[in-house]
Amino acid sequence: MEAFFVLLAIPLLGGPCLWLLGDRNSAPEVNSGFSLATFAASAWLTAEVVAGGPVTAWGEQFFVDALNVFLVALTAFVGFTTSLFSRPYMRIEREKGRMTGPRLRLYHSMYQAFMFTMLLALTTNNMGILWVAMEAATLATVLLVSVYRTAASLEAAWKYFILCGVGIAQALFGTILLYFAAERVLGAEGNALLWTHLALVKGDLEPAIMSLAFVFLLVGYGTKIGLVPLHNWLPDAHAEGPTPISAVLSGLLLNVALYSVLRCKVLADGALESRFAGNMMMGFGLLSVVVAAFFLSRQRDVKRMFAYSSIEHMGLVTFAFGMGGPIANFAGLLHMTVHSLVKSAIFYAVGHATQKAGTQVMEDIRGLMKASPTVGWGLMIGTLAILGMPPFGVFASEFLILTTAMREHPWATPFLLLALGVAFAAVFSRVQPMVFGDTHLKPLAHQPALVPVFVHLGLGLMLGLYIPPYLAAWYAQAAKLLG
Amino acid sequence: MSPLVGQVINLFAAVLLLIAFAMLAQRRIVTLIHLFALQGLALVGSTTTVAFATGQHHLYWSAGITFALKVVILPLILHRLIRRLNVKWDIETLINIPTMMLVGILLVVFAFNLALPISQFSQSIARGTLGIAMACVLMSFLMMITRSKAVPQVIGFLAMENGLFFAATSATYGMPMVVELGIALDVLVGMVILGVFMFQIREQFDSLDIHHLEKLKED
Amino acid sequence: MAQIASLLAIDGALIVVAGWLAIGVAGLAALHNVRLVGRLLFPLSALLSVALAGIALLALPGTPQTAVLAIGLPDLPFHLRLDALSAFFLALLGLASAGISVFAGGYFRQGEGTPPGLLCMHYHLFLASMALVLLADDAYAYMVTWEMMALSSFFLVTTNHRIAEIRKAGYLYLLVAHVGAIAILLCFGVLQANTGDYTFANMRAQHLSPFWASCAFGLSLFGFGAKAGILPLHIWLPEAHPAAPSPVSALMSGVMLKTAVYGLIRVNFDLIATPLWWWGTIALGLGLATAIFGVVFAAAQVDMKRLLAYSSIENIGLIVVGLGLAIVFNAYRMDALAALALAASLYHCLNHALFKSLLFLGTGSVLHATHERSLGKLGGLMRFMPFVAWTTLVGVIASAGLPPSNGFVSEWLLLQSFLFTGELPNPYLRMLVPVFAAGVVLVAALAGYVMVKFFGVIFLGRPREEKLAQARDADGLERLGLAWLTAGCLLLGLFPVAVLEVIDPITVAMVGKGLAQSGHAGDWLMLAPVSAERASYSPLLFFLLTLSIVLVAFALVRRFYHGRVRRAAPWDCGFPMQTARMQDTAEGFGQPIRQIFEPFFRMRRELPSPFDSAPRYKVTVEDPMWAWVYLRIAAVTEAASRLVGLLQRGRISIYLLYSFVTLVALLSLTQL
Amino acid sequence: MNVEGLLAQITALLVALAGAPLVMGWVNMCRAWLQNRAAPPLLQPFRLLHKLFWKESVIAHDASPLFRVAPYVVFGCMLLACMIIPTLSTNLPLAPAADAIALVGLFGLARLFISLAAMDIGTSFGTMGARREMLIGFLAEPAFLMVLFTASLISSSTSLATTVATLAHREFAIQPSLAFAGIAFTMVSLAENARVPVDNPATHLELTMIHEALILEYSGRHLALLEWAAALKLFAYSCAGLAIFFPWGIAEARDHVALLWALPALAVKLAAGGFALALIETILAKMRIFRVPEFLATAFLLGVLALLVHLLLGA
Repeated sequence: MEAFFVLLAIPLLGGPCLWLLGDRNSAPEVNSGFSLATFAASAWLTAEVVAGGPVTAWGEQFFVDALNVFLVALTAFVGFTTSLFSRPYMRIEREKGRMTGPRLRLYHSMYQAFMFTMLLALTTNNMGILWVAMEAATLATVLLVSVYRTAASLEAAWKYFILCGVGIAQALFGTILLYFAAERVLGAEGNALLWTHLALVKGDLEPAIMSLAFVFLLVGYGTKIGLVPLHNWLPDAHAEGPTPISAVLSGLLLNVALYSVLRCKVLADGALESRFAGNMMMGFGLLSVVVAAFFLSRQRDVKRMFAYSSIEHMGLVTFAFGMGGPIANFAGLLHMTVHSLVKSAIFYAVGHATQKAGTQVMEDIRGLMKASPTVGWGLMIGTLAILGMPPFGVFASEFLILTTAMREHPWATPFLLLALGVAFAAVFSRVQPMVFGDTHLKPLAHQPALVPVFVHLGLGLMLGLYIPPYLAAWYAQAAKLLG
Repeated sequence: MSPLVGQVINLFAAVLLLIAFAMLAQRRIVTLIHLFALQGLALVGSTTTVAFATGQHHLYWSAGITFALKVVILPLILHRLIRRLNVKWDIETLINIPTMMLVGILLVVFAFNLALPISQFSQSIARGTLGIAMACVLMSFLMMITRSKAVPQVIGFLAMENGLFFAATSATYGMPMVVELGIALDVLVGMVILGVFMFQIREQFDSLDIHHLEKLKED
Repeated sequence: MAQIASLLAIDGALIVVAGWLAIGVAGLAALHNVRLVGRLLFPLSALLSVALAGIALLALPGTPQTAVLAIGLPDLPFHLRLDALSAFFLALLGLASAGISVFAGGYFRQGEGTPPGLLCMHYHLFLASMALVLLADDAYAYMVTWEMMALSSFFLVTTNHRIAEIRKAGYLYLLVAHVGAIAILLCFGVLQANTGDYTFANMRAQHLSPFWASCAFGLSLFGFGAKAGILPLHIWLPEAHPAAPSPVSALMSGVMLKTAVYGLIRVNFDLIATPLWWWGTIALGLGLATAIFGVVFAAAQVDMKRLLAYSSIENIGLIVVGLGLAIVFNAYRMDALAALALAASLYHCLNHALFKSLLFLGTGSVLHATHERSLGKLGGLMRFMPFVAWTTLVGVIASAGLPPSNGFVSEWLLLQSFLFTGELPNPYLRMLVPVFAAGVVLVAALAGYVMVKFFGVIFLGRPREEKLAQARDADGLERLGLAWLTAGCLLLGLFPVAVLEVIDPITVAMVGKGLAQSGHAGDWLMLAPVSAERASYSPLLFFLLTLSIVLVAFALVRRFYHGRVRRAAPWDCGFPMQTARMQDTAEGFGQPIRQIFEPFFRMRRELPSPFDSAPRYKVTVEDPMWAWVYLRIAAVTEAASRLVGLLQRGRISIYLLYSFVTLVALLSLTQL
Repeated sequence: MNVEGLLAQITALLVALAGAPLVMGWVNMCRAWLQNRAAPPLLQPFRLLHKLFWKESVIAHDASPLFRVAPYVVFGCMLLACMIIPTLSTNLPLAPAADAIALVGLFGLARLFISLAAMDIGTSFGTMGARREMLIGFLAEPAFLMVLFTASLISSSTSLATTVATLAHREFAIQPSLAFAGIAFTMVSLAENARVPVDNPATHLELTMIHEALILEYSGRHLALLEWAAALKLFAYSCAGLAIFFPWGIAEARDHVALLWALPALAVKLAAGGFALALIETILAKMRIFRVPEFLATAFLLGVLALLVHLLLGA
């Protein structure tokens, strides 16, 4: 109860506080402090769940179960490490003149606001509030994407805003339809949008309405997940915004959007009693994986490339959830977790690399290993991890997804094989010369924050070899919930 | 519940649809804003009628917010915007208007077909409204696709919200209050941010033509 | 005593693995300390290798042992199992790596890219992951260690990453390895038959329909073939081997390729209960094609390590031929013959591990002494590096498959198994298989050609460059490594009966029958896998006879005549201006092969005209698989990505249209 | 191992050592007659060997120990080959040490050493000779093995003794497979022993020679050993061919009388074979070196064909 309150109150307070604080020299540290406090609160909440099982609060407006508890912890954790990373990153940006005082003020306050929306979306029990939080997340980040005020960043932000806005509007229509269906069963009161209530009566929801609702919700939230062909905002926004924002977009926003779809899928599955929702997700997932893989092979900008890689991975996860079943769902949840950790780690490393090189064009970044072995190894290991090399967790989930797909949907495996092969070829051929070889890069003015990189990669490594029992239990429970 | 109320709501729905068509066909930005305000007004009317008919008091609040936001504030902001940015015309649509109208009609048929099987479940007074709401959403979508300047695109976006709101109020007697407040807040903040954006874009490109925003691509 | 040893064998193997990992970590701690890494850590690791080989050999005849590690997926901790097959390959790993590690201790020096400590870490990670691959008893453990193996060897290959070519070679290697790994993963996906249980024990228990079993076979052939270098997936091998430092090439070629063979055997003889006969013909065909391709290309190479790489491809081809034959026999339940073919393959694995490692290490010494890899710039090293030359000669004889070396024994066994195909029930196979036998013989003979070229051009003749006269022979640790492998080659060649007794439990486990050898075990001298009347070969007798004839002849010549020798200049045909550069070159040596097998090659020649003041002759031989397969794949990918690129042209209206169309399409779907 | 076996083995050894130069001399005699020349005496090869053994060995400055070891190894290989081929008797105690495949391997080993030795000096001729020798080898070896396989399949054994014993005990029948194999074998033998049409043993014209190029740098006792080894090789091939295709008169286990008869039988067969060889060498012209692969490929093909014909017709 209190944990919810603290968890949401800290970032909610943090936003205005940092706005007031402005561009004082201590702002990055304060930002990290708020993030740390949030992380502590999430740990508290997690501990409560570990101790006592699912929790609800405030007249059931908030709740935490196996499906979102680890996402809450993960979100708070990545939020915290990203804030650590952004300290030296933003200082260097400021010295380079790319960030100014007002922009930093905007950045820090919006960072906290974004964290708030993420946590709100995760913990709310109300499908309507979920929608509100998702929309607010877009609004919080859109100005950050354009924070450099370059033509490209403006364009990226505009596309982000319009495409996600339109997409999320569809999700609202879906939510209305959901309400429309629920109202008949639960009555026209505030509870009709509470997920816990909906889940209890999901079998009674009208299938005809629910199928329409799910389509709207999938298209809506799917836009935020970056499912092909709704993905077009994603590479632009990742490439043009500041790197910490790319990291949280990839590491958090996509996860939360996918989480929203999963909540809807549970309801749709219950109502439809067919594989309609699953098939649709499989289709989207597969298309995303394949198309993103081919996009990967034509990239020149490093952040853009890793943005496409996020699309690919989100596609894979969507495909896994589409397949359903305990193993695939388990794998999907694991993949969400590890992708978030590893991809953000990659963005941290990439952030420093691009600052060193002064460009995001990969052909101009060479020999990181020589210029700065830690950044080089961070990028190399991160890339290998994200490409599904064991013993990292990405591999563990890909292993489960592919082996399951092989028997349940063998038609899909050639596509997956093709896509993973192409993706590997594309990404690795670009990262390898960035990391190895000779260099002309110079050291940075500030010590780069590499602890987050290696902590994330270490966690990713751990999840490939050892999944803590309670985490595994959550995954298993959530997998069961997802059906 | 009297059939009269149902007829009134249906009337408002028809007006909404008509305005949606008009917006699709409209070239002048100023007129577009007027039409948008008009649509908002129709929305307020229908919401009030529903509130009156069903006695759901929070719908009055909804109507009030809608009135404030969509009939007064947003059109004002938009007017200010176009005055400040000095854009009044939007000649270019990407597809010619008769074709667009044709596509619009097809969309309406499509939306009605989709809504037909589910509107029978509606306990609400006006069964056809869901189809109309969906048609409005889809037509606003179409409008956004076919406009090549920023402001009309935004108006399309807002019109889409109107359609959604109409669905929420008339088909389901309104969403829970918290949600509605949240939605309204989002729309407002969104508008502010959009305004900021417009200026930034204008400053950067000396124009609001979104053709300038086509640099980021795969080539 | 044996009881206790057998009981603890798997723990012993794990201790060795842990020891390797510890050495790796220690290397990381002593990042730039060459002396510590070279003089202490690598020799220590070699001791562990010997221990591993000993443990494995002790455990081989015993019952399978299992262990479960505390890591892995929640319901799937790492299952390990040490049975006869894995013990055999572990012994192979131990034997080969012992020599290689000692050699590596003397080989790695400062200033070659990656710091020595890091290299030591990668190297031992590589060793440990190979051992774990062989021990793994569930799909996840297998895949994790399999990819670790690929990854650590990738870093080893790119040790000298400043050079763009080496980076490219490493990239190609990892790419092929990764695609292959996905195929293996899918193969396991088939084998687990939707039970969600990924242990090998469960896979053994499944009875797959012929369709699914064939899928598994195809995937395993593709996946393991990518690692082993089966045509047309061999493409990375000739790039990666020259790029890697020599001990690494030795380890990759000698041991790592065998893990792929291990995988093929594990999947197709152990996990799949019912093989189909036509799998065997596919394996036979592919294997033979690989072998011929490999050996023909080896003959045309002018880079010594590349030559050895193609020769490895050839040997893998022969091994796969043996496996194919074993599958055919196994499918028809001709167990004794399947055992013979399988034993031949296994024996060849062991032999190839030793002699190819030996040859690669030999090239390593040459490379160190001369800094030259190109055959065109070597020559006459026998006089400056006699130790390396003589040990390499043993490897050369083995690689050429000539008696009394070990290479001959396995080829002999393979040919023996071919001669029994008359008993096959399928008439087509009866006709087809002898043709394959002819191909195998052709390959074996060509291997001799290749090896004469290899040895002759490097060690014989006169030095083609001035600097070669400064070449120094290998020293302490390097010599020890070479000597170890040489001894291995000789012993394996001279005592095949003992080796076959070791292999026996494996064939019993895999195809249900051992060789007849075990029946009359007393005859340790004579190798007669079926019966002495049918065929027999006694390498020791053979060797002693040859040796005694040579010695007697020598003694008699000295006794009856004299031993006078006069040194003089060689016969110059009356042309006094002879230089070392005028010797026949490696290109020249390969020329007849290039001519005979012309359609195989994509050749580009620059011929000098009679009027050139500085005439140049240049010939480049390209692997046709590049153009036939890989460039096409690249072109298709390129085209596809260009098409996909059209999706994103930057116009927001188009993007909105995508969303719109998607929405409408999905909504329409709900109406179906 | 029994006394008879030991006796047979020693006899075979002595017969080979003595018989090989004799066969060489006989072929040279026949050839001279056929070409209307005055023939050298039959024992001429022995005199040549004796002379060479007495001569001083001249060795190039750059020669490595391998160069000096090679002649002994080659000689040893060839002698061993003669000892395991059932020339007089199938009751050879050493025969199980090597079967048909090992026999081919043995020839291969000798070829490897002689080629390496030729490359050792570093003259163009040596390397060229080595290259050509290996070229012939890689085509001839499989063809030879195919011939042996055909015989092995008939007798279901690769052991030469068993094969010959089986073949000798069969009723006389025209065997198409053996006919093919016989032609293949003849072609291979010509190539392997450096005879016309592949090589000309009588010439020293540098650009066309193969065998002579290999041993160009050898002199004195080393050359003597190599010449003797060459004679032994011819003898071994002849005996192997005779044993497989004309297996009559070869003694079997514990048959003392037959062993006595085997020697004259072998002499007659060798005489006939030698004459046939001389005839071939007189009739045919030497072919260009680039035609040799085609020639040998034909032999290989015939060998495979023989194998297939056997499997197809069962004969």
